[in-house]
Amino acid sequence: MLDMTNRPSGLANSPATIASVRDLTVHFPSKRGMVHAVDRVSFEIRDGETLGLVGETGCGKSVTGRSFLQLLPIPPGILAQGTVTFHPHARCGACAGTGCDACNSTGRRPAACPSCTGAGCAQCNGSGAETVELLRLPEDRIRRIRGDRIAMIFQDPGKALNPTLTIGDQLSEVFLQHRTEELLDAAGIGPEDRGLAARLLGRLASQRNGSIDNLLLSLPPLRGKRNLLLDALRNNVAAALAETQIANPYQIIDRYPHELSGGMRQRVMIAQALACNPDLLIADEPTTALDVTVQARILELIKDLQKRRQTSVLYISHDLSLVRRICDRVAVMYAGRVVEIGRTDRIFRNPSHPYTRGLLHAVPTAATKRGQLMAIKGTVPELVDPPPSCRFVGRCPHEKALCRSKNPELAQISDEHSVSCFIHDAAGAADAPSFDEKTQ
Amino acid sequence: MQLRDYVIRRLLVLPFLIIGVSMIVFALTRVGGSPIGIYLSHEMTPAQVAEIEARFHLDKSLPVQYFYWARGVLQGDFGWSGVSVAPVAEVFPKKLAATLELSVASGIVAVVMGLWLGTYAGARRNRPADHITRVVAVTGASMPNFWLAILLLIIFWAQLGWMPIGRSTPEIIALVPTRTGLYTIDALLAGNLVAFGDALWHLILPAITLGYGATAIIARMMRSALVEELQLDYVDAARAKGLPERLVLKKHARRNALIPTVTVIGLTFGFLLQGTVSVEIIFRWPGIGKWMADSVLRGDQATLMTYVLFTSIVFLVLNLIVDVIYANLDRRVELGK
Amino acid sequence: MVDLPSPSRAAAPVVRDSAFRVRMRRVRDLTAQILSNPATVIGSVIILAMFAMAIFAPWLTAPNTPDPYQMPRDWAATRMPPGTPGYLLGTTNEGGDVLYGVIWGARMSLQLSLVVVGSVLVIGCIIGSLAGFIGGKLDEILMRIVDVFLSIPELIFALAIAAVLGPSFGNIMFALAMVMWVKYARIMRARVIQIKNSEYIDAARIIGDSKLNIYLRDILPNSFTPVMVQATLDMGNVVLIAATLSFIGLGEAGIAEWGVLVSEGQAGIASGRWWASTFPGLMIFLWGLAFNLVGDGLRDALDPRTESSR
Amino acid sequence: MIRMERLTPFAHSGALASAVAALLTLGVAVPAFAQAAGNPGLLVHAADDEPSTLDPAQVEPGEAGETVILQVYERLLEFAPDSPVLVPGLATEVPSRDNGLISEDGLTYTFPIRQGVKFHDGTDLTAHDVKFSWDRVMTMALPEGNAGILSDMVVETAVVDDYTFQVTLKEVSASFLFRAVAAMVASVVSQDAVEANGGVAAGQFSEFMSTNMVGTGPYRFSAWNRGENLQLVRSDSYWGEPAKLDVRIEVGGDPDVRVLGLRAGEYDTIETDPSFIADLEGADGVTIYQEGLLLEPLHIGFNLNIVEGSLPDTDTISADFFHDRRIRQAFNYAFNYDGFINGPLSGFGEPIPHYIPIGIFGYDETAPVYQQDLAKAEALFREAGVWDEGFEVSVITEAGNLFALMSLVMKDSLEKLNPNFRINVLAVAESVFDDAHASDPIPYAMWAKNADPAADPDSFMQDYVHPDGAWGQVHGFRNGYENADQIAELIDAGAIELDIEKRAAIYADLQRLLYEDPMWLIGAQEGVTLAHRTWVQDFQMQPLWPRPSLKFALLGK
Repeated sequence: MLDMTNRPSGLANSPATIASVRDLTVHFPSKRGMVHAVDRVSFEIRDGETLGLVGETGCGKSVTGRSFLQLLPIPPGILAQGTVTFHPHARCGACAGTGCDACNSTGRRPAACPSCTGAGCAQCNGSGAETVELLRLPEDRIRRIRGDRIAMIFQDPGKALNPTLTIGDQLSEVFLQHRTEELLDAAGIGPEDRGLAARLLGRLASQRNGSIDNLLLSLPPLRGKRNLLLDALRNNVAAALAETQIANPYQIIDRYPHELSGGMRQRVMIAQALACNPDLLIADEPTTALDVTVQARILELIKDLQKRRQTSVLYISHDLSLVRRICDRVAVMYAGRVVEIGRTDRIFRNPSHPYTRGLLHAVPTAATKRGQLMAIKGTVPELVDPPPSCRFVGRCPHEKALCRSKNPELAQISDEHSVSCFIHDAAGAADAPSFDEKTQ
Repeated sequence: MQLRDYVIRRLLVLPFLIIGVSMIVFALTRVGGSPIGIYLSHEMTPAQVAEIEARFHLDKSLPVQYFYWARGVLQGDFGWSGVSVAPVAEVFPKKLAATLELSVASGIVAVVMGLWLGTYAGARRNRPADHITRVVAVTGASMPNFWLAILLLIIFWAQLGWMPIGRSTPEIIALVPTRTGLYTIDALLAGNLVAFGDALWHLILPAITLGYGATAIIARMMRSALVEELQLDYVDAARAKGLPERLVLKKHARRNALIPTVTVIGLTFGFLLQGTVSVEIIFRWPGIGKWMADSVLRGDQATLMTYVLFTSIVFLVLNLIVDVIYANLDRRVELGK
Repeated sequence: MVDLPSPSRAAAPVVRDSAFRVRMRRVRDLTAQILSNPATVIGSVIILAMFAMAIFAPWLTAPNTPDPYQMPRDWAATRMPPGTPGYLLGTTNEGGDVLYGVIWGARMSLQLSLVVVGSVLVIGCIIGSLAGFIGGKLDEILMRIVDVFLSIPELIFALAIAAVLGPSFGNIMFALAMVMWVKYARIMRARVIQIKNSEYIDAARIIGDSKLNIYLRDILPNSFTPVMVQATLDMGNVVLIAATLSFIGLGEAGIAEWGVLVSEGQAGIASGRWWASTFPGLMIFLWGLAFNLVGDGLRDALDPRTESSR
Repeated sequence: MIRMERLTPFAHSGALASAVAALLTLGVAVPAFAQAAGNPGLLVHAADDEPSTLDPAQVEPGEAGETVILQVYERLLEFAPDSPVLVPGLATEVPSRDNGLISEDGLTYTFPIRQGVKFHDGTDLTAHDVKFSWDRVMTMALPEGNAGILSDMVVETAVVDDYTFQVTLKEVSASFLFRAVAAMVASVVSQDAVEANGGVAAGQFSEFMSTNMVGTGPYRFSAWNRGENLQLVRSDSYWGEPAKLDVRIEVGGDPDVRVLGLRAGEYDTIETDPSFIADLEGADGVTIYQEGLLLEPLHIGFNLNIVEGSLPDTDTISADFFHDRRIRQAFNYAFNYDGFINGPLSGFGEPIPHYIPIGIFGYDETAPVYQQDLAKAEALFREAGVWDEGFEVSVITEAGNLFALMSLVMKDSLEKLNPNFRINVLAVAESVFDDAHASDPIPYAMWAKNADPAADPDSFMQDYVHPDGAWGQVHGFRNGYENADQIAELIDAGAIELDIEKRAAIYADLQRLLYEDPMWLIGAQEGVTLAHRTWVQDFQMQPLWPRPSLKFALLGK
């Protein structure tokens, strides 16, 4: 059910979803055949929520996450079908970005559809909000969304930061790509200026500067303005770092990644991701590579920033307990498919897919007695040209012949809770599996 | 370890390595017999032979001979070149300038072409451009350079008559005063564009021949380094920031792929120096490579020793420079490990 | 990074008993991977053809008497062009049958590369692995020697040695071996140190294996990968370097060796007698190319960082 | 003319090259280049070797320095352009008994010196310079030089007056004028120049003279870029017919590069082996000069003076192997002369008798010459008792030249004859060969090289045949000659016999004796061959002049 309370006025039918994935299917060719890495995955991310995407290594959750930024490895991968739509936000018209009730104090609200200016038309499915098809967006347009409207935090900050550039260099790039006009403004160059200085500084402020530009800009007449621009850039970077509670951000700016601790690096990544105040943040296992104590702090930070900015988050993780702590809703993926999706409390209270159940039993809690930790038997199936069947076949303790011959669809079993399993959706079949009945 | 300490430590070891090299080479050349042959003619009497032997201290024991040689070297006396009939120290700088000009020119060819090819192929992995580049690279590594030199010579000199051989047209270069010994530079310094064009024209074929193998090595390294870098997370992270592909490649991946490639480039200069031997022979380039080959064939040990010593020092210093540059480029490197 | 499903990750843990099986499977996988790369296949085919030519040389052409490694010279049929009856690829300046040189040259090159690479492999591996495994003073001394050797450019060093010893095929082999062992010692040492510090060696040590046992059973068998790649590349390189030495004039007169034939035949190219050095030159090129292709393929297959087969 | 347009590609290299070049030279150099093309006054000669010295006192016979010395310095007598006949040089007359310039006892030679001859530094030539030059060589007595040829014969040199020079000999010599006076070592140098630049010291070479030249010849020495070229310019003060072309001698190229260069028109004349000459036949604009024979027989020496255990390990022969005349004869019968001459020599060569080359006084065309006769060779080897068991012997030679090929021909000849015979050809570096060749006794059983050229039979006889001569001693000829004394006596008689017919008869006898008792295997007498651009005019060659056997001053273009 869509939550309509935050519906911004002025738009005919503002969606409560910021992005939705429909039938996303990604294949990888291998020597033995086509690997169905992501298989008709569908879900949506609601405005302002944190959606957890959980599953074990190789279940396709990272590929799914990357599809939002067109970072799928294509080639060799093949995008077989599916769409990822996104509703970008723009500065709130009512308060000019300072934050008001209309925009829930975030200063931003869904951008109006360019073809109907918010009235609702075929283009925007009548929602009146700008709708972008991310997977098929041309390079120059996806580029403007990346890092600005949708940002990503990577699993290992040690690998995701370029080892040979300083923190400042790397963070600056976000501003240079997306905040060129503001930087030029700080240097006293208006959008109408066309002089040599404006051109040179314009190139500098958008990373199109060459060595001759640099030389000219280092000479006296242009130097002052250049320094103004660089100062503004530096301040922006420091401010972004400060947001993540890094002490002494101005010192960190000149450091190299390897000089920082893992936690600090991830803070830098987060600062980089949130620098442009994105509408959607893809966090791909952001704490996996960190120490446990650091993990908790980073998690708190993400949670906190998300609360403050009302950013929507897709939180990808294999760690159920983490997901439980941070997410509003959870989608469980198994072998390239979403097998269960729903509100966090429901899923954890009432796991309805045998796989989710297995996972939850595999998580030790304080109540787990020694020797009672359960492992799911068997191994993840090979996804090479799989037959139409439930993917959990072979590991499922409740499987029936039906499970091996037909593909269960995701179906709602209760409010805010959908599962793809014949236990809940036997469609009248005679040999429907049941939790009460163990096959082996 | 601090960069400076590391460099100092390496510099301190350097002389010992050089001494080691000189001893090995000295012992080696003498194992093959006395260097006296070069000074002899067929009609000499034993007394005359003995006289020559004494003149060059060849009648002493091996360590004593080494001592004489080493003392001479320290005083700037590298012995008498039988091939050039002049003191080695006198001929060497001139020959070196010729070789330097050639190897630097081919080095430039190799670095520019190698980096470009490697980047081009690495960024288009497994596409036709990549395959072609790999073919170029692997043929470059397997092509004997004397063979390539002969083929180019036949086509462009003997058949088409487009390219000259030698180092310059004597009548033209004679008008240029010698400052650096590098004809192209000297010609430019003298403002003589005709001489510059002439020197450059002579340089092209040998530089290409010599540079081809090195291009292959650099392109191969650059390609694989770039392919490796492009698979790393930070590249996707850069894309996720919204950087255009051009900048992802230029500012991130290529920059980092250059780090291992720089190592190879440094060592490639040594490779070029070796390659000069056959290329200089064929293109009649009066450098130390050809000199060395002549010396080897005629048993001119003083020249041989000087050459090996020199190239070894160049190798050692290049290695040091490469390590330092590497450390400077890649902040993660811990020196001394 | 793509989270591809990989069933092998969940494979049964490697235990000692199945080491052989694991290794066999690794060899099988490797072979499959190598054969999936067309460049490597081409290289392998060339190598096989060369080896076949080398091995069956006496049946392909009647061996020269008394010394089959000498070119058979017909002084009355010098400089015959290719296609002359009896001389399919023409004859040299000395009336030597170029075809004979091409075929027996393969035999000589095989001999050259096997002897040189084989001996440097043995010497380099022994010295390098001992230095790496024992460490301490021995390592220090050996590595200083290696440093000195490595500071002399390879070709120049070989040239100097061969020149001092005089022009002969044996001397070229000796010179090459003298120069090349250090490379292997260094690679092997680095690898052994890397393995020595790995966890499973620690495990073996904790179990209480003897040093010798650890060296022979755990370290040595696992250290060969990098040297084998180098050896494959060097199988081609030695022929190239030897040819360069021959070209410069250190080859043995009159023998059926490609480098010598190119060197002797290059003089005729200018006069239109391209065949005497073109064919042997082509063989050198192909030989080097083949081993480079296979060596590259092998390196790519063995080095998990450059999975170029994908 | 020098083909500048070849060196500078703009004239006829096609649009592509021009375009590239224009880019490279920023478009400025092109017109200048086009103007610079063409240099008709220059002869470019591509030489085999670079001189090691330019000093007549230091130069080794046959060494590349002689090429330059021949052009820049002059001697009292010179050889005629195309035959071994002596003509006046700095002396105005060739001394003879008839003109009274040789004394009755045959010991004193008087040379009237040409007047009005100037050295290139402007000073006048006098008899003092001549005496100084001769004395200088004998004082320095450099082992690498050829001083012995003067000091062995000359007792005294004297200046009679400013323009008369006199020499007194130790003993009568029939070959003094040929062997000594016309030799490069007897070139006349400027006394002033030498004394101003370090003077003369016994046993010490002159740094100045080894790299500088102040002579009287048609060419002035101009520049020497080591490893690249030597440059000679025409002397404007030359007393005789002035040279027509300046000369640049290109050094250091490989033989094939020289051949290519000649074909391309970059070189006017090149030094090559006969084997390359064949390749040039029919080439456009190239003329091959092929007349006469070099006076340097190609030979393989038999060592009769082997020290036990000194031979290479592979050799199985006994120390007295070559003492057996039959074995030496058998080698001579076994050798494939036709193969050698038609193969490596491309037909430019002749088999010759032992040991007087064609074109030298005393050569007897009726004298017996060895032909390949495998039956005789086999019979002789059987007689000597080495046929069944066979033997293995090494022959040492310089790598990469005719001598190595000659050795290979011998190897093939003997190994084809009997597979139990093994000949190992040790083709070694020049210095290694020289080292071995200069040792006494020589640690090899056989070696291959050529003889030093000479204009008089006595030179050959003394050096290569006489049992007590240079090689006679080193090789132990007395261990092998059936009748060593007879041969020695004949040679000694020939050396001082001034009656031409009697002298000829002596040498005719010797050639027959030596056929029966050969100390060498003479592969062939190599033909004189040289390739030049057809545009080189007045081409003449002299079999005696040191290579390249060219007097550049005679050539036009």
